Amino acid sequence: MNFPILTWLVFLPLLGMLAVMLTPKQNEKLIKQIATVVSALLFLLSLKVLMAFNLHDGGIQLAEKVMWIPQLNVHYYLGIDGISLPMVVLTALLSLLACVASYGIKDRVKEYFALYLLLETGMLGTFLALDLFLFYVFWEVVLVPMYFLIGIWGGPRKEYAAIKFFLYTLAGSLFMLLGILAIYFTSTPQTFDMIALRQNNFAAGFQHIVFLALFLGFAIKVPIWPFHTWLPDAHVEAPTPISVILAGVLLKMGTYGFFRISYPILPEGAHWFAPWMGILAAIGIIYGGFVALAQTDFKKLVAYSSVSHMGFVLLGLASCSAMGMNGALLQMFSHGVLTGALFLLVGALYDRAHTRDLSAFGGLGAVMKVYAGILIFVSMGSLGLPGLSGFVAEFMILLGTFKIYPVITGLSCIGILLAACYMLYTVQRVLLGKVNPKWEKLTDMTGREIFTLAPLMIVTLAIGVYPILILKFMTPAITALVGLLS
Amino acid sequence: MDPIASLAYFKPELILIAAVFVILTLDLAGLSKPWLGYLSIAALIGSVASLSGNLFDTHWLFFNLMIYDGFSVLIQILVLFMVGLPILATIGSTLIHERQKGEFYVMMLALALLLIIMGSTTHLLMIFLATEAVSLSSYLLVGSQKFNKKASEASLKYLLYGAVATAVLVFGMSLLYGLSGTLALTEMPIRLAKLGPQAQGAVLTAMVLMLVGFGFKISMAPFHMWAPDVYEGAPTPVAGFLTVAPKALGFLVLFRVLTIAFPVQYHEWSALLVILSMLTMTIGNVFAVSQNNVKRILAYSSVAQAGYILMGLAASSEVGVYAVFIYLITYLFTNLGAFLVVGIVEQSEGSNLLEAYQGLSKRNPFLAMTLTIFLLSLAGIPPLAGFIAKWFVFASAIHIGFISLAVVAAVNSAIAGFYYFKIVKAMYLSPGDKESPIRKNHLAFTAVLIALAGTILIGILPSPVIVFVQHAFMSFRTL
Amino acid sequence: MEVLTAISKVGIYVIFGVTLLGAMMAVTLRNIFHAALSLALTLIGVAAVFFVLRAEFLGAVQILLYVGGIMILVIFTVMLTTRIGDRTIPTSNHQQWPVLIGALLLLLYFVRMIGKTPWSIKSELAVVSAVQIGKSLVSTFIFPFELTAVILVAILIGTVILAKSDEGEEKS
Amino acid sequence: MIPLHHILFFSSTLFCIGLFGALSRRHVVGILISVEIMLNAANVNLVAFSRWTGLIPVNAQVFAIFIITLAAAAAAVALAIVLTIYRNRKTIYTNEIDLLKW
Amino acid sequence: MVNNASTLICFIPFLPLIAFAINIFFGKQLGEKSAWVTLACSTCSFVLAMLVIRPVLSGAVIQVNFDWIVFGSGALQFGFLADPLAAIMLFVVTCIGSLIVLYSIGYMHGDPRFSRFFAYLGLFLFSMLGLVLSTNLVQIYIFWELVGVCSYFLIGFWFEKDSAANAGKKAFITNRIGDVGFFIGIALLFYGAGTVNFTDLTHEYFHHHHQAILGIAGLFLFCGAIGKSAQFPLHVWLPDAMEGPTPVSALIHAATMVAAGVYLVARLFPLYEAFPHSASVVAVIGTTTACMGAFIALSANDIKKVLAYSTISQLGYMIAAIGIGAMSAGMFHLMTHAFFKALLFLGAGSVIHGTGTQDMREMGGLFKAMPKTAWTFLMATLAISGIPPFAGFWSKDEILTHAFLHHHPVVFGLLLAAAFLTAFYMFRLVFMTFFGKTRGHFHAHESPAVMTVPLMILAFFAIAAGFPGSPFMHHWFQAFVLPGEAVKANFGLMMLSSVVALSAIGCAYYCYIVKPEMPARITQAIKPLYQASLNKLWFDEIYGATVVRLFQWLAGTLFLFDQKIVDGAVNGSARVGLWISKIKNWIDQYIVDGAVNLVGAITRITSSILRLFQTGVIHHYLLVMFIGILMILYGITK
Repeated sequence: MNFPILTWLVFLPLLGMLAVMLTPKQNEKLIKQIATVVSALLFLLSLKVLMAFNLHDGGIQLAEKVMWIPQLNVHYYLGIDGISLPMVVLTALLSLLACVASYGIKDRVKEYFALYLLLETGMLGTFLALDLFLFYVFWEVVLVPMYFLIGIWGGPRKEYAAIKFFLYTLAGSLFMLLGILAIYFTSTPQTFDMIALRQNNFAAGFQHIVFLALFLGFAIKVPIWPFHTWLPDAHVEAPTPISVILAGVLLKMGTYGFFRISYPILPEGAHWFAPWMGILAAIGIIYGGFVALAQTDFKKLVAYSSVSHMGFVLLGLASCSAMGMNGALLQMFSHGVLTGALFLLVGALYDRAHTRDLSAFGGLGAVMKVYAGILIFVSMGSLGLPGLSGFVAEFMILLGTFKIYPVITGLSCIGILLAACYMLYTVQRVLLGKVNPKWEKLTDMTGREIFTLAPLMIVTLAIGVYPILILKFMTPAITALVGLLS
Repeated sequence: MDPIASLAYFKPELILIAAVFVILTLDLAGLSKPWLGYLSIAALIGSVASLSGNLFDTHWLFFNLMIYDGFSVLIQILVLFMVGLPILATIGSTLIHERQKGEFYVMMLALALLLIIMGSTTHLLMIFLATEAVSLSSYLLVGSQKFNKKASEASLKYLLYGAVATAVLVFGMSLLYGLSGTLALTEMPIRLAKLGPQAQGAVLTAMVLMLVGFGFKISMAPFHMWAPDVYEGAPTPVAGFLTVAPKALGFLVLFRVLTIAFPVQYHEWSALLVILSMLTMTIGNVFAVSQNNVKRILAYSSVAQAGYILMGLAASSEVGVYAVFIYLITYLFTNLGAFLVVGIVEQSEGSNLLEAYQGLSKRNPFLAMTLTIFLLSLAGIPPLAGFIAKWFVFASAIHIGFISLAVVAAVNSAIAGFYYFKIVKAMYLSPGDKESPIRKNHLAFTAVLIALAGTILIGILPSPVIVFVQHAFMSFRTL
Repeated sequence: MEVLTAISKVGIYVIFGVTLLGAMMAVTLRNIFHAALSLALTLIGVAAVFFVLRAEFLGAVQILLYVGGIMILVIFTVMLTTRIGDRTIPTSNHQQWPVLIGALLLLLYFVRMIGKTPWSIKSELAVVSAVQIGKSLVSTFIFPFELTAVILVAILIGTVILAKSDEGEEKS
Repeated sequence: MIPLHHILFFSSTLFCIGLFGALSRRHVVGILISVEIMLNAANVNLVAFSRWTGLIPVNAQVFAIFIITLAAAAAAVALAIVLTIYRNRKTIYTNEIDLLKW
Repeated sequence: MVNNASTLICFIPFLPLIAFAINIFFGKQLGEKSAWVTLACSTCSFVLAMLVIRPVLSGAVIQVNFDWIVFGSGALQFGFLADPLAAIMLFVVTCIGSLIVLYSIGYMHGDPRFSRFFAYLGLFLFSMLGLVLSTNLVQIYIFWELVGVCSYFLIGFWFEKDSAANAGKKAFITNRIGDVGFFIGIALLFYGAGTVNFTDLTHEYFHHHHQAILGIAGLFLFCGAIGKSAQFPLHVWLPDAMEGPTPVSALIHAATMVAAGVYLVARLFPLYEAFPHSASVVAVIGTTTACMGAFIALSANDIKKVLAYSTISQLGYMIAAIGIGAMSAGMFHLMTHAFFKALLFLGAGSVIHGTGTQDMREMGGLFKAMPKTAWTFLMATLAISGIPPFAGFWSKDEILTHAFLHHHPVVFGLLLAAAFLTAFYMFRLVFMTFFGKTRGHFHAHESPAVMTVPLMILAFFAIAAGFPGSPFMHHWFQAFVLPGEAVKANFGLMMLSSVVALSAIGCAYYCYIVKPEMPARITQAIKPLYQASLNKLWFDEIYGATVVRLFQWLAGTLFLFDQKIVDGAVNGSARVGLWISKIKNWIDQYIVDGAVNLVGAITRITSSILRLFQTGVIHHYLLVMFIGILMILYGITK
């Protein structure tokens, strides 16, 4: 291995952070440039990984394994497979776009971008780590910058939202830690190596308990109903780029945990708990949809829609079938792209009107034509319009799950209906109707904003039209995973 | 080994003894106070530097009154930081009155010596002597700022609580002597075993009474009540010292007493410590939540931390022992670092209330950042030292099957996150009234930096520390 | 001889009684000065017990150090901080009754524990002479003996810091 | 000679009295007095045990001497601290010394 | 030829998509020229469609496929399939589509979002063609949704009007309700039959795999058709959809998209044939809708609403036809209906264009002012009324014949009644609009040629489209759609239906020309019925009061639940904390403000209380120690 590309992927932002910290506080332009260049490089690196990826291999690729703490048998072990690859690309893409979207940050620029880059390291590390210890480290590393990013640059109730986010996730991850330790001590030989751990056939009872412990950690992150209450607060209060990252990447860490740890290592536990996950998923889908319908705050609406959409991921996971899990993984990607775009749109509107109250808007379709077009496009993606990525994912999930849980799936279909209701209702309240004279002067999207949104739209459309583009990366890994499960 | 031969292994202590008297003399001779401080640090470094040979050989010194094993070496190294960092931070500080600094350094050096001795003995007499001496010196240090009402009150409370606890300890020791007929811990298991099961009650009674004394030292619930008041009232460098040094040594002694003298009673004391551990961490955390004085928050937090360390002691497996000492090492840097920052802020603001920390991130980003890192480490966030420590204590509990203990600890850690972040919130999120930057105090900053380096380095590369503790444990096991 | 033994036995219990009485007075008397004096009685009683137990050297130390040293310090403290004739202020707090019950329970526990335990009593009761103590202090226990010097110095310094009145210091 | 038990009963009683005093006094010196009683109980124990059960009887007595010595040192320290508190607060009643709480 | 066609077939849907792309991105630059882009593309599609249809006419089936989704072991394919059914639809869609694009140039002239309109039309044509050419259910579902969203855009095209915006939303969501069922049906079929390809779902297949689950799947699949084809009880969106521009109503909500439901049912005809119970449900729904639509249309005064209910009614006809097994007749009616209904709408559009109103009560006597419109409109009306030899007669008669011959007397009776009503209300419309005196205040004028030319072309089809299925051509159409189906003309029934239609026209003539005061008298006489018709059987009100209310209530309640219960274990426990301290500030500071979650609040309160144990009094501390000792001793020696 000549070029440790994954290591660069993880630690390049950290280098960027150091560079930012060494830059004088006044030189905001340079700071932004550094952050952007680093994020862009990161994206290029992720594309390089994409190129280097072997499509026919369902296992780990590009692995980098070095002993880190020999006493604990902890390795610095990075690797990528079809499950993490989409997440890495998504993370890199959203990081770049959110970084550009962060130019609007006026206050404490240096700290912002330093923390932002640290966040990138944490996220990429989480998706690339193949050692449970390392995974936990990165998992927690994400928390801290996120706390600050919400807490310092957030909205009026930022402190509440930030600490709520932090404590919720911390509590969950501590149980995850217990689960990880239990796995370690029960495995033979004792190891944190996620891949090696798959060979261990743990006792059923043990798997159940540990699965629950891990579930708690992941469920809070996803968030699965009823652990979701941190999400609306955090989303609403966070600044726009951070909402994008939060919804686009952080939520995926939870479901990724199922894919990477819970399912392959504890297949018995997964089978045991899957029906309950299905039920929770259905509740989350319907519940999130209904609550979203009742919102008058644009951002909160998007936040609750995330609860609903992430419910689909969980549903796909619960199916334990190739199609459902493929769909779940695709939904993770698709939701990341679409919700990211939605938050960017909310942010664009908020920057102009300084309110997110849906009832205050109306008729913007005539004022901001480009905005209207993009919002409609993204809303359509979010409500699962065929031809856009959301549909493919939800379709695969529902189709994959239907055979196993017909009733749950049937109920979950109501979620699709609700998505149409709340998204269209939103579009109507924002874009349609008569123009409120207050907003007649609003300017349309700037070039920068279009730049941040265009890639997301392209990706959504490309996947929606031709899903094999991305499915071909995922399928071998998912097939392997399903093989482990059965 | 007889005294003369022992001296070869006694160089660090000798250096410290010499330093005590030299500095005392120089102080009387009127040498400027900063120089006394530098000298003290030099003496500490010298004492560690004089460690030589194979550090992990076990020797008995002074007619078996002293033991020289891996743990005592560990303590000797730790003492450098436990004592050195507060001294370094004090040199330029006004928290200790300038006129008293000479005596302060002497006291600290004497304490360094006593701490080392406390950590290098398995003889009841020596344990008592060192423990009591450390206590007495601590009372005096706490009260050394005599015109500070809070300090003198803290000192009095410490004294009274300590006196009662010591009396109970001594009574327990006397019972233990009566049962075993010996003062050497190493001889006890055999002697106690001879008494038969009838004596079990008495043995346990003696053990419990001794536990009270050590529990006081390590601020274990329900013997922790003094701790918050004393830590809050004590001059900040002293408070920092107190939260780490006597506690660390208390744990070492407790560990030695329990494992050497009472291996047979493992089930009893293990079960007891599990409960007390839960109690301690819960009390510490729950009480800390509603505080708004940073020093007091940290005080309760250090009670809670004692609870976590007790987890490792309760398990007392190999992992458990590692957990205890790795926790102590990381905790030393982290908690001391936090107190040092608090000291710097206190010196500048004259207050320890959360309000004084508002807007600190703007007034002094470095301080805010370091304190945040210390707090994160205390909360157990990777990749900081505190995480490694927490990892080990959790591991020890899980490993031995104390699931409920692990769960309680997990819940507690989440609670702890709340109050640690109260401080972080004040520093970063709340707008401060004042804009003026905090005055720079380079020596104190250096001390903070050292603690910071320890906190981060151990977090990222814990291997050397783990290896050291492993070796220490091996040498201890060959006893 | 038997009578003598009997008398000496009775004497021992008398000493016990007096000592305990003194102790009780020391912890209950309202006037703290009287309490201090009762403590002296207790300490002397304990010294007497030491003598009875053939630990003459320790008894002497007890009288010298305790009665002569510590008592003085205590009385000193009392006099410096309290007006001696002051009887009006209660010196006990409100928790004395629960504590009394607790203490009795503890005593009960101790008594049962002591009674139950098979103490490994030596066939021949030991007698320790002053010479033995002296020898062991400079041989086996030379280290703590020396160490005590350092301890005392340190404590002395600390005490001096506290005790010496610096008029120049401003109140902080 | 009387049996060991009786001396132990005596010392235990002494200890409990001391403990009672330490907990029921509000006068600082009262507490210190009680602590001295407790220490004496321990010393009585040590001496008794050195006579009845100790392997090397002299050790216990040496231990007792160190206890007495340190008790003396403690008394000195206590004096200094009590004086300080008295100077600062004009009181030595424990229930009035509660600046540090909650 | 076939190979050639399989290449060409791929271009058919994508040409309009190109038009869409051009108009979306360069619409501003193109201005009104953008219409010609769409027109060019759709005409090209029409030409290509003709080229593709030719081999199909000679019995070939053209199919192209490629992988779309892969999962585990399997894959889902996409592609284009041109068989007789698709060919008919292809013809209808491209032909009418092109004509309507042409018409729209005149109709939309001067609209501020002119180019956007044609972009949407392009997108719609793409989606509709994709739907028509789908090879499997999943693909049809996808395009099904896409046409739905196009319909949404076009209904809400004038989104400044709240009614338009609401109508668009209503259409989409109502359709989604059906689509959920559709989806479940697909899933059931997928697992029941293991395939969703139309070429696999043949009569023989269902003959061999006769599982009950497939019948249920058929019912669920029908849900989709109910939504899309505005069948009872999901028909409520279609009348509202008339808020859109009239060409849109003609193209989407009359001729093509709404027929997609019929097309779907026709596609799945083998399934329904194999499961008579499912088929009878289809028939019942269709018949009900046919009667209901006709009944409501009687009293509507908005010219487009009349046509909308008429569409509902006619779609019910088609569905009912397939339900009773007359698939080819249903498709036949679909085709003829597409032409004459498009013509009706365009004519109505022309009228609206000329008069500026949609209310028939304000019209009257337009025959002279708009002769071309009136004549073509009359042709279409005759066609829909079932007057021979117009197109509608043949197709409608075909359905009635089948119902009669295959012993569905109830269906036959009801459909016949519906036919009567249809003729009645259509002529009511004609008489009110084009005859009598002008009631409104406007200066009517004939529409430009760009609008009337399509009318004329469509009028031609309205007359001629029935012949392929008529006895004159030996029922060629039916044989094309469903080879081997024996169709016999029944002249008695033809007479009957003609008489019924003519008598209905007579009634209308009597009521609206001879005695204009008659309708008022009649409505007085049958007031409840009239009210029912006027209020559209109160469907909107009932849904508003039940489904919508329920949803709103659920949304509101769940949100409250989320705030107050799930999250607000916080606030709840804060309230519990109230009694602990009466001081409000204290609560605010320590509980409401600081409480983070349930644990947080409880911890905080506990902490606030427990901290009081730290009294600062040393003898209390010692007491705790003492109690601790006692308890430990008790515990450890127990």
